[in-house]
Amino acid sequence: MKHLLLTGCLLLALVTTLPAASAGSVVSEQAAPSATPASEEPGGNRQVLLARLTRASLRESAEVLDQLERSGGRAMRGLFAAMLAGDLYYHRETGRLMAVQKNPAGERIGSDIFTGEGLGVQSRGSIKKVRVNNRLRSHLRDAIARIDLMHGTEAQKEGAVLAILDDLSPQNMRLLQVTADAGQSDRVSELIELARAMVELRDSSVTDARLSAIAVMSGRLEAPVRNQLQRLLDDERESDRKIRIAAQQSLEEIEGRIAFYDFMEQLFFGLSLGSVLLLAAIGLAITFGVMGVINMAHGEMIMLGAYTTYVVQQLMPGAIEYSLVVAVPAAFLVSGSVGVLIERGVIRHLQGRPLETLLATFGISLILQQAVRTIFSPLNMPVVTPGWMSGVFAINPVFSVTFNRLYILLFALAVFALLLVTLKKTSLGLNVRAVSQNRDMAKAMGVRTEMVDAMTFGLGSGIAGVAGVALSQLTNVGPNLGQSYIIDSFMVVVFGGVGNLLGTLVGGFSLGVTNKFLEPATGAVLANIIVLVCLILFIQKRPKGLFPQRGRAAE
Amino acid sequence: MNVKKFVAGMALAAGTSVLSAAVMAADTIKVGVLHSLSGTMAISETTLKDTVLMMVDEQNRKGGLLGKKLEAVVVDPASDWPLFAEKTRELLTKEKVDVIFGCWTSVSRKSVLPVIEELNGLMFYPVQYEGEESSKNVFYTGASPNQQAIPAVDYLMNDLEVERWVLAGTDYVYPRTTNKILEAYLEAKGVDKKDIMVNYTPFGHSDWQSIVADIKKFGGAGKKTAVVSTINGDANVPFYKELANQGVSAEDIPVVAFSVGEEELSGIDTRPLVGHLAAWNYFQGVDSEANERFIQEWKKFTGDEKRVTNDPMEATYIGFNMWAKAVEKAETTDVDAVEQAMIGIEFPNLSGGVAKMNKNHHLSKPVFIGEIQDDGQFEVVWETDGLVAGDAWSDFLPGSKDLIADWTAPIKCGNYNTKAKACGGQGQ
Amino acid sequence: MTTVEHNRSLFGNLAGALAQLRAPGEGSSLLVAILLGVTLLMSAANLLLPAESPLYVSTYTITLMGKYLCFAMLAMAVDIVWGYCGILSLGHGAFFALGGYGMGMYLMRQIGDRGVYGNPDLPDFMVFLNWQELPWYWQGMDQFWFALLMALLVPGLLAFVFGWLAFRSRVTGVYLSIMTQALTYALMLAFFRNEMGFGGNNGLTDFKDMLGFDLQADGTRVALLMATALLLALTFVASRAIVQSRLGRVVVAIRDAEPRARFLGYRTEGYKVWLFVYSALVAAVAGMLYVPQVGIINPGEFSPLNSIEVVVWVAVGGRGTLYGAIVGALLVNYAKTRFTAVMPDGWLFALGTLFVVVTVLLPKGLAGLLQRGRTTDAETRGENNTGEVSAGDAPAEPITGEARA
Amino acid sequence: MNVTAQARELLRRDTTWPFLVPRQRAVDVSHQVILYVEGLSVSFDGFKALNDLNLYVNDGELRCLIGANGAGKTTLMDVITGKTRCDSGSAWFGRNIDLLAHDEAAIAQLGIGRKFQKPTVFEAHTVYTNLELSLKGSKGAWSALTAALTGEQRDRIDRVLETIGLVNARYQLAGALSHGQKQWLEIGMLLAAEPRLLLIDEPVAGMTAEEAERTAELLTSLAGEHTVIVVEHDMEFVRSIARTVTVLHQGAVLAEGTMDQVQNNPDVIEVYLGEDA
Repeated sequence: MKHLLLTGCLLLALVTTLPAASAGSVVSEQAAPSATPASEEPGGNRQVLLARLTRASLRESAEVLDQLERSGGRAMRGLFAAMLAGDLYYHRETGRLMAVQKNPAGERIGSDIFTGEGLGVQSRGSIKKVRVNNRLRSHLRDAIARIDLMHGTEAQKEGAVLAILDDLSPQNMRLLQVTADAGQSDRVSELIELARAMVELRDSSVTDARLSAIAVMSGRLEAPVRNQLQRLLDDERESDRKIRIAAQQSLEEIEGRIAFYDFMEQLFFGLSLGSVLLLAAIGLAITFGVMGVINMAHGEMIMLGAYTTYVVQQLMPGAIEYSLVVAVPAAFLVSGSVGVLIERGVIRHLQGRPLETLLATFGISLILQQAVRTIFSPLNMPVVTPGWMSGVFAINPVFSVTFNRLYILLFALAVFALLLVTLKKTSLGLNVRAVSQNRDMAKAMGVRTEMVDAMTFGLGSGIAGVAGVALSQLTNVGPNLGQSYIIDSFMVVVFGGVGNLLGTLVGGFSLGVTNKFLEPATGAVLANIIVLVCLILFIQKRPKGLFPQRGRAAE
Repeated sequence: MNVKKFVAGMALAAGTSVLSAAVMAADTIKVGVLHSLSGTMAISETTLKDTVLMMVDEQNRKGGLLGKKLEAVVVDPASDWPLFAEKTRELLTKEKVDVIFGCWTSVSRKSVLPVIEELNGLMFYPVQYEGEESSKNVFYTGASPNQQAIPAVDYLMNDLEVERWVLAGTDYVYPRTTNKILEAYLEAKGVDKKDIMVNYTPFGHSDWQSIVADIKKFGGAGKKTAVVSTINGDANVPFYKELANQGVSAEDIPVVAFSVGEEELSGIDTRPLVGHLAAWNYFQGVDSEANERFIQEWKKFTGDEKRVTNDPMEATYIGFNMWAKAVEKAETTDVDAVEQAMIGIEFPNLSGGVAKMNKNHHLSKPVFIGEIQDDGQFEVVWETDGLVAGDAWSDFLPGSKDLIADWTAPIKCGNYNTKAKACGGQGQ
Repeated sequence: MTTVEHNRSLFGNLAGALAQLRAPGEGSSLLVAILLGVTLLMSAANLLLPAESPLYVSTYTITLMGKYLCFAMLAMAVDIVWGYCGILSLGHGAFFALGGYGMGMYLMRQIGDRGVYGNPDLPDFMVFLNWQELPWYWQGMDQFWFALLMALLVPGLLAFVFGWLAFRSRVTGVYLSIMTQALTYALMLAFFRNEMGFGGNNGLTDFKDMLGFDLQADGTRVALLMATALLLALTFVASRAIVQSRLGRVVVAIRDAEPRARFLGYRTEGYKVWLFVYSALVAAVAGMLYVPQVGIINPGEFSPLNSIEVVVWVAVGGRGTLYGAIVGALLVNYAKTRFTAVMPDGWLFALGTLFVVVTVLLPKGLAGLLQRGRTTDAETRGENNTGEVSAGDAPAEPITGEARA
Repeated sequence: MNVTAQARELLRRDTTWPFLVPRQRAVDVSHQVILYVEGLSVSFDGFKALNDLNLYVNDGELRCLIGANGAGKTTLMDVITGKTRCDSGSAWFGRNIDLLAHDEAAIAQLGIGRKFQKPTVFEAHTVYTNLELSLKGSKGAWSALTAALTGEQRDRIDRVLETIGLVNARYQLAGALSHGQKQWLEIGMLLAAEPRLLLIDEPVAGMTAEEAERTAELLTSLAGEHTVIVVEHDMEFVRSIARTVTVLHQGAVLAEGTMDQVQNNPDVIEVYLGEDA
């Protein structure tokens, strides 16, 4: 502790005396030997600081970074960015800092942080990572924001100003002033104007000025705006009634808008949950809905799809971005062929005894689970989310849509559409429908019913596998994956009406949306229970689900 | 098929399998392993089974104990809680094991407890848990809340200046108790009730959209916010994935978890999670010679270069070695003798320092806070100055603040009331 | 060693006896006799013989046997509705667990101030969650008769309401099965909630005594086993009486041709509801006996997978025959116990394969095997196969229409 | 009506509460008509299965219903037996019983028996048990639990067995019977229930000529004591038993009269041009 304090004092001295040369010599006593000649040059301090960075404790680093920012400014962005990303290493012997990234072959490729010049492959033992923690990361982020404010792209500038809204210190305001003076786009200027208004409201004592500041802030969705208004209203010392009323109105308007976006958000969450349910259920809608097999191994088909994704990613580590594109057909094939095997091996022998298929497929699901445990270990497997699927699409500060959910929603709809087309337009689909409606007649017409059965089951299983690919992006890839979806899947299919694909679609989405709209009021568990109870009651009303199979010969 | 033959065949098959299990040399010391190898908990517990097997191997290479070889008896309670009780009874009465290493979930421990007390067995429980328990027949080598939760909150409060708290957990006893303790602790530290958000989710919860959005909103109120997560195993992966997707970074809202270790991380792509925290008594990343050796041995034992180690493994390791030491000290495997010999036994931690078994059957261990790295490991960013002694009874719960556990004479009691000076609770 | 011989003799006897079944009446009495006899012998061997004796039966075996018999009763309950009435319930675990919770609450209250916190009124889990007073639904559960009543009333009522709703609206086949599954799933989620006041995930455990008898004493365990055997025998006889009465025949008629029965003037939903309630009560009794013997009840018992497993026991034993359900439950559970000990890493393979093989090769389960044996015997002896035949021979599959629709 | 008025209504001393009034079971046929069907309409998804149909059947009559597929024969039976709800119209059993207010089981207990198109018997039961379950009497679950056959009931079953010619098969499982035997068993089950009105859907489908002849005899012998309505495609069979024939077309009555009258009816000829006639 004492030691730390001492270092702290030294650093303080360092900061105050900068750029006095004497400080450099203080440092250089403990710094790397390579720093000696450099200390004479203008950039000498920087070299010293960089060298210090490699040895500093996490606490010291922050100070060093501040000095680096002051000394280097824009030039330091690369360094900071590399450090923020955790890519900053230094050579154990030379002490040279470099950004290190792995190439697809797994080799560590170094590059100079300032020039970007390639430094070749680095062996694992020769380089060491520059330590970084949360505190430093937020420090770095702020520093980068400050640099970006001056020199960044439009989006970076916007982000930087937004970050500053949280911390309207005089120093930051001066920075904003400089930025504004340099002339900015409308959006950035608007944000800077907002920041000024917030400061005005906070610091000014002139009622009119403050009122017009509130007018500027009105309707803004940025969290700091809302927080400031809320704080103002909570503050007992704020006695100006006009201000209070204006702030109150402004806050109400903001909250009104937020309520709308909250609703949109919940709707999206519901649709997204619905798409997951749809994906999970859609394969079952074939195996169970069309073929009448109570397929308890359906969940395991999903699981196989997810594991296929994992294997595909292991096989193509250099092309994670494309792995999902490969995984979708691969999962379809893997799960589909396992499905065909199950149909040929077991279900075929249970023709016309659907309840018994429940028991046999239950056994199969146990076997598949244990097989996966034996082959892959019982642990969850890491499946990487490709870059294009991560991140959010921010519509405004309170409403954003995550890309992976969005893609999965679209994917679910696409799979559904494709399946519908397959069943309606292809000869396989025709055969499937023929067999499911009247097996004997179809047989008499020359349809190879056995073949069709195997293909149908394979199709349903394959689609379950495809669902597994999508689910691997959201949840555990482990032996229990299937079990967590099997019950929901059955609920969706039964709710929609067995044998009706459209019912599955509507069922999945309505269950998802209901669940998500209940959740804020009741909590996740109770929402789930309520949905189940409603489902039970619904089936009393419509014993054949949402879209029952019609016809005179219903008995 | 001839029915009689078939049934007789079944009976015979069943009989022989029992025989083969029973025909075993009596001159071994039997070590029962009671970890789920199937069902929902297999994901965590299988590792511990392997750890015990590795320890047994190692001990046998060293010549066993008291001149006898150790023999592991592995059963699968299949994540089925009543089955835990049944298997315990089987281990103790049929297999006559001398010690059991087992359980993970609280409910499995609670299920086993009456049986192990009735039959006077000995069990080592290696997982962090909610506390509020001390049995004569159980040694708790995992962390109790004061060895994990409270230091973690201290760290967030002092080092990260967190002012607003989200206590998110799976709805079961461990999170409930831990959060109760934390709430009391935070309130004692002057945190406003408004600044604490408590949220419970069901087991295996997979749709975290709304909750993560709520956390974001809660964290957008202008004060530094952190999430204290007692979310259980399986639900963590979708939780972290959702955090990453909604762009909640560790710099904005750090999440500190008590149930997420290296093993759980091995199932997640950790790059978007860098900087989130976990509190444990051990991290694989801790630099020490003993740890390095242990990791190498583990990789060799499992034949998997990528296998990771974690805190419950260390707890198993310490427990096993302490037991071995105690057996040698007592020169018998008799439960009562070993139980008494255990108290005060010391054994070096893998993370440096020496763990000590206290009178309340809990360990004194160091506490570490680690940050998640992009390679699925943790980087230690904070550690306690010395050892923290595990509390069987929390000081922050009204029902248990007067209770202590002390298994030495003259108290010899797991729930001794210091006010009433009597054994047997009477907490209210 | 001792259990080996014992188990072998037990199953040997059972199997032999079953193989000799000629008419269901005789065979059933035989089953009851064996059941009671074996239990009595085991009990005596446990209590009277010294532990060193080769014939000694360990308390472990006693408890295990008790558990098996509870499962057998549960399986029988499922068989009554499924085998005889074609109602495939994938949620019978719910009634079992509710009965168990009723008993568990009584046992919990019996702990009194012997809990770890020494609180005379509140169970431990309420103390550490800072509950101040006992919730209303825990009142009165310290009285055995009341707890008993509740443990029957609640599942009975639930079955009645559910059955009344479902059967009146003519929910059948797969829809019904999935609804029962939803029912138990919803209950599981509800009981997992700590706010419900049933101990959440940990459930109720650490019981001390029952009616003043120490639950850990050998004598109590033996008594519980005997009570279980007796009640199993009783429910078996009662169920047999029901299925052989005209009511039973109407029920089978409903299973095979419900519209026909309806057009003959039978209000089929009424029959189904009462049968369902009866079956739920049997399941609840099984649950009540199960809890003191295994020492814990928790929401896991509501898990839909558990209920599916029960159906599998029935299928293995042979549905539509009461003894088949009992034998199925005993066999599968015995196999599970053995497999989990002998091959802990691979037992699911064995169990899964068993299910597949039984369903594919033995559609009527083991009982079907026996019947087949019997029929061939009879045919070779040139007898006229016109005797009363058990309901298991029914070829019709009521669900077919719906599922194939 | 407000609450007090309702309460007053409930407490009126000059009336008994509706649920205490004993259900009147006996059908009133004082006008010789046992079945009144008036203005009945049923539609499925826009398809009009019955379209303002009127039908009157006299007590003790043997009536044949003919018509092409989709003419509404089975739907009519469904409505009469309570299986299908109608959109409009009325159906009375005698003068006093509104069939539309009862469900299948109640209608069956009132004395209307129905035989399905496809023979439906309890295949897992013996022929004897099938008949036993069909006997007239209390059909409640509780009484079934303790029910035992009285001597009278045994006699009744024996008589039915003779009538349908299955005396020797009495202990056979119904599932093991031939198709024709199943048809008879089903008719026998109706007889055992002693109904006033029998609705019989295609009784001779799948029967040999000889069997059909015996069936015709059976049905004609039933008329008088029972009222019988037969739906049949087999015109030969209809001719052999029919006294009055009703022709249905597109959910409404096209013609009614004796076989000859109907066959010479220009409407019928137009609709069934070239068919059977």
